[in-house]
Amino acid sequence: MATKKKNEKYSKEMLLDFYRTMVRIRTFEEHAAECFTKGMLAGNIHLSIGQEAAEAGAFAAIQPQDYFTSTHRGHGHVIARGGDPKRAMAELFGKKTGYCKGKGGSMHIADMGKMNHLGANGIVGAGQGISAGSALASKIMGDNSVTVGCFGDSSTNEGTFHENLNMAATWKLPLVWFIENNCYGVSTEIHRVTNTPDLASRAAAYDVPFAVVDGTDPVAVYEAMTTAMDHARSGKGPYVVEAKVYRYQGHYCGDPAVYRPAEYMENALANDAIEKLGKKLMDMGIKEAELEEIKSAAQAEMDEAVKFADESPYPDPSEVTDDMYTADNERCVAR
Amino acid sequence: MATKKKNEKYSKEMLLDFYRTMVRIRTFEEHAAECFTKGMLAGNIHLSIGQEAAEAGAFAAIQPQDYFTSTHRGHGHVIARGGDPKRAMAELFGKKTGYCKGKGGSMHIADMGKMNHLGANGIVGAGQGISAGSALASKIMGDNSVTVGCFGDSSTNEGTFHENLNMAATWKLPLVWFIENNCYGVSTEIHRVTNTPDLASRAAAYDVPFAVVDGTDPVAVYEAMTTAMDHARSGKGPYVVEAKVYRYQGHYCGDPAVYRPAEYMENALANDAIEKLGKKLMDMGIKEAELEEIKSAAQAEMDEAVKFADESPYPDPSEVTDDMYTADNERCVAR
Amino acid sequence: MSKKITVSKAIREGLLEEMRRDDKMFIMGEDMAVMGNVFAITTGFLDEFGPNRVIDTPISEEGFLGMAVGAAMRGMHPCVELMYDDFVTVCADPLFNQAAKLKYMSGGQCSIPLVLRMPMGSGRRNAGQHSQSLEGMVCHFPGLKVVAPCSAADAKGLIKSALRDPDPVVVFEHKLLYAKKEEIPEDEDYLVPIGKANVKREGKDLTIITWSREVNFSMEAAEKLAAEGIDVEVLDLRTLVPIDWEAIKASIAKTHNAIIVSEEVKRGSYAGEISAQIAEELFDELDAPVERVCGLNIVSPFSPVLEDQNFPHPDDIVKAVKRVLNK
Amino acid sequence: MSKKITVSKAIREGLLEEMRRDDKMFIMGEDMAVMGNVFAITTGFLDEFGPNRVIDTPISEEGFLGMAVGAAMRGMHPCVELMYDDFVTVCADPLFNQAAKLKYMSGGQCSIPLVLRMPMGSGRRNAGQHSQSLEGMVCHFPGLKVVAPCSAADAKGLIKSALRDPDPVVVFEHKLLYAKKEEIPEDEDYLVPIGKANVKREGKDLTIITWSREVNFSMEAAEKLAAEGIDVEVLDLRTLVPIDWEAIKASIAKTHNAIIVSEEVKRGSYAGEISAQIAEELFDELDAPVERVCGLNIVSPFSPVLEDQNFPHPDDIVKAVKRVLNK
Ligand SMILES: Cc1ncc(C[n+]2csc(CCOP(=O)(O)OP(=O)(O)O)c2C)c(N)n1
Ligand SMILES: Cc1ncc(C[n+]2csc(CCOP(=O)(O)OP(=O)(O)O)c2C)c(N)n1
Ligand SMILES: [Mg+2]
Ligand SMILES: [Mg+2]
Repeated sequence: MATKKKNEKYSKEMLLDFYRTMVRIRTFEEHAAECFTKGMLAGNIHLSIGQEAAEAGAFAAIQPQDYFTSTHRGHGHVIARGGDPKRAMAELFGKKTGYCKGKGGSMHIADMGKMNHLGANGIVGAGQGISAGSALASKIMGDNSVTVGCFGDSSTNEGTFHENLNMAATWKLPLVWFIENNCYGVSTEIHRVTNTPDLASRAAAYDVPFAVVDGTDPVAVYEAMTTAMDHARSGKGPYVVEAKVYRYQGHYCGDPAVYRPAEYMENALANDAIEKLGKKLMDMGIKEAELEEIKSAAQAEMDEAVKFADESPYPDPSEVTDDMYTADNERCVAR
Repeated sequence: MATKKKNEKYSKEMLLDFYRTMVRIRTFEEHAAECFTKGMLAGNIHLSIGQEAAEAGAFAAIQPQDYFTSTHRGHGHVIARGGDPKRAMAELFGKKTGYCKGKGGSMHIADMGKMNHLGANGIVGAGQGISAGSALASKIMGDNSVTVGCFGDSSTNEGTFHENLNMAATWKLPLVWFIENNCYGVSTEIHRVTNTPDLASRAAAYDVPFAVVDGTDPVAVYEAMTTAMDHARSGKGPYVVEAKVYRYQGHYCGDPAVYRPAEYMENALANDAIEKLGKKLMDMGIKEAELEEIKSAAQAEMDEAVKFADESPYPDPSEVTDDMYTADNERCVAR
Repeated sequence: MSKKITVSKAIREGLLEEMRRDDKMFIMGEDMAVMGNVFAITTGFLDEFGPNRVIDTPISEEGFLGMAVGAAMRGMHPCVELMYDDFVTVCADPLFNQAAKLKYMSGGQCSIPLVLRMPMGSGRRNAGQHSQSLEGMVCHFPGLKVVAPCSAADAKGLIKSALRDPDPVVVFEHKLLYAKKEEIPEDEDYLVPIGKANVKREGKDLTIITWSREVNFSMEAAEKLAAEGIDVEVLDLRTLVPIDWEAIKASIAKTHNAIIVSEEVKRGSYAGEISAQIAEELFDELDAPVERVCGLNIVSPFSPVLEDQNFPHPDDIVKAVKRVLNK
Repeated sequence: MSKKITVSKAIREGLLEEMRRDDKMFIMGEDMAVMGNVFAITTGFLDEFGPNRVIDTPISEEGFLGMAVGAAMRGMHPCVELMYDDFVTVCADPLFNQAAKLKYMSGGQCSIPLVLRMPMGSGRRNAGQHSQSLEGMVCHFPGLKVVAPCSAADAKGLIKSALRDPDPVVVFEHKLLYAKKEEIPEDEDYLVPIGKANVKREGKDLTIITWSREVNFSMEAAEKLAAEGIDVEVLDLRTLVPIDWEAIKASIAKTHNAIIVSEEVKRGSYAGEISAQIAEELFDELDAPVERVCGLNIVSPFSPVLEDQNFPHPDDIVKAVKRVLNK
């Protein structure tokens, strides 16, 4: 009820934008999963299905000049930031046309030029330092950008959480940390390994403000993130936002997640963000056909991305030693 | 006033014990400093002068079966725990009769047999993991011992603080962390690099109880530590105690500490714990001569320790490869 | 009597048997309890031994490895898993400055009977932060013992020896070996001693010194070479510290030629250490330069076409052998 | 034109000049600002450049080195100090998995122009956790460049080159060199190129390959040997990655004998890497085995009588040279 009223502050267009982003994320992930299952991809992939609303809401609050870091579960961030699904998919395929020329793969998509995307990362917690460092750079240079570090619940147990948030707080860095709490780190339910109901609340230890929001409601996330971004941008220092979300699949694509009680998925499906927002939009007068249209456009877009990735060439084997060093690459790699 | 009343709960004998321990710590340190200045020691030493009351009070609350870890600034803990000043001094001299046969030096005194001293450590924060692990061992074995991790203010900014306290809280380990907050990590005033007035308050992030006490009052520290030890021993999990103390010298012996404002030492001297407790004891009817007697006994004891250390032999050079491995040492060291 | 099981199953058996015989032993790591490990190494352990001895940790590697050191100092026998050896970077201090050093620095007052299992190796398309072979780095820190088995039997036998060893032992397990099914003795007390290499194949022309998955590739190469009349000896080190120098010496005294094969980044590799030792002590035995066949001096790339160039395949080994033998 | 200053002063000058010319550069580490560094490397910097560019950090090495990586990705030029190289264990991830790898893993999208200064070395009676020489470990991670100067001039010239380099450069500074006073060119733009070794002394009988403080010990050894009619060449590598292979080759082609001298733990040392490369490529040039003169395979002991056995002294070098030359 409360939520509904709140949403009336926002235009249909904005909500449709959320919806479109969420559908595009899910569709990208479904395509990636299918390619994985068919053996078209190498390695593992980690899917954002169930976390779309949080990602759509959060990234709507992020300005073009802002920066962000991502994690192993990072496809959704790329889509939400307006990245190119073709190049993202190509990276998953290990193709030369991918964001990282096939050198990084799913866990390492970065786009430092257009998206200000400082990279997904395979090391849990590594983005905490990198995002704080980017914020430090902004502070030193005096630009107007905020850096958003996106990461999962379980990464908050790495020591870097403590070290970097303490520094960011002391130095009042323009930093926002966005925690997508899907309650699991691989198989480990977060409350089995932490002592408090929420994670963002740890920010209080550094006198940093925080918010905990329903990550299946893009508007709630958008509002919290807007507050956080304003706070950080105005020179008041960091802010932590925690969005409670669901991870539909297991940890990686193909993980049966037998470690999870059945209720988890029941709750997840009962709170499916795309369905909920779809209903809301229809309540607001949007035709089902329009929503279907969004879905089929996403299908077509992601079919195209798969086709692009599939048809793209692999890197040439000779490229294997390129890009290690900016200066004197050949000698540094030679011996 | 309040403190005075509180002290009446405690016997003269107990207060005299605090006094004796405090004087012995200071006297040990003064002797060590003199040896250092004379060039009799190798390497650096870090002195506990100004922190004696906190150490005496804390260790009075620790039972014989309990364990502890220490830091680079660890001589005081050894004395407070009832260690042998001779062997401690000999270790500072790099002698074979030292606690570690001269292999560890000032920063690495350990006595796993008698003192249950799991070691001073040269890595800031390392004792946080080791103390938590010892507490885990106690929990698994079901013994009745608590482990006390002693460390300085600035070590609380290492990630291990966060990681280990979170685990200790979740697993309800019999662990007490005792922070001697002398406000400095080398030259860096702690409030320049943290955002909150106290450090123990970070414990709240893990739902761990904590106390902040005047570390120049051994009784206040004793009481807080007794509460903490009882809490931990009864299976309720960890507890953090922060004692505000002064570090009279710079970081290491010989550091002129020019980075510190003059008021720091003025406050320190105005709050000198040995003087304060001495006055209190005299108020309670103890004769000055008795206090002087304690001081001269400590002088004699530490003179003896220096003599012992000085006259002890160095390790034989052939011992250099001993003690690396428990099994197959020779082969493992050979190549 | 023997049976056929996978390498991961063999490791599981080794852990299980030791958990049953040694009540000071406990297991700790990410996803070790409820899930029973991402490679199913500890399924069922939680039920049998309970949450005090099979511990799911938060993602706090420096913290829990530090705790394992503290527990080991108290006489416990922790067996810790790091999900990938690449993550040793987030817990290097408890390993290199604590576990490795505290015995010596305390003048021998304690032992640190800690086992650290680290899945390693490339070939799984896991990219640069999940594909490294970091045994060289670990071997550089005195105080640690290091093993790197290539077979189910060795994996079980070495892990059991590691768990009974009073010193910290790091076990490198190649992820692409886990699913391999192999014969292994039924004997409950089958141990492979730490510090003993294994002549996997006798030969007279050249010695291939290797370990872990590259043993298998070397055996394949040996077959190919045999078909061409080149008879190589394959020496599986199994243990890297302490190294079985007698075995290396004996083999080179026979063959007078050697190559060293590992998946490591070549620069600064343990393969280089072995080569340097051979240069120092067996120079006069050698008919030709000792070559190393290793990874490139790069970050492990994701794309299969690139990654496949970054660790030695049997053909690379064949080529190196021929180069050294001038054939 | 030249002047005589200490090595620490030379490093200070290098940093100062670069801070003045490059406003993207900033300095970060423990006790760098208010105190001006424990070795007085940055006294006065805070006053001149302010707290945005000279940053006192909390004791949070993994955190602030991670931040330096992030800032470098944004085009800043961070110059970070780790108080002792031994502490690389508490910040290994930002160095080895991030700074070293992110350029490659992103397909070359960024440079990481980060300089990490690490005081290193034994001899100061600082015991096992404050005395290591960990250059071998760092050299093993592709993506990093590594320098280890032995003189005031090289220290200044290399640090300036490092600060201008687009790649992450790790600078190993031997703590016992800081107080050495030496001639150094006045020239503001005196640079020593990364990747170029220095023939400190020409000789024809044997090449001593070395770096950092051991260069000085090697020079002393060379004097002693000269008195006995043995004429050694001392090759100061200065840069470890990329290594100046041409210089090594040229020297060994002349002397046909070599030893490698470093303070490292011998097992897994970079000295071993160099020996292995010589074995691979210069085998036919050699008249005798290449020896390494390094530390023992132990933890650095505290007691002076023990510590002095754990790093090479001139006499150890003399002995090794004679052994190799059979004299
Ligand atoms: C330092 C490190 N430790 C462990 C891992 C293995 N690992 C990858 S993702 C993951 C779980 C992360 O959980 P969370 O942060 O909640 O993110 P989610 O997967 O739920 O999105 C683990 C343990 C890793 N990649 N890096
Ligand atoms: C990991 C690590 N970082 C830095 C140092 C260098 N260091 C030694 S003691 C110290 C200051 C510690 O301050 P605090 O914890 O407050 O203890 P105090 O010296 O005040 O007793 C520093 C920076 C170290 N030994 N280990
Ligand atoms: Mg999660
Ligand atoms: Mg302090």
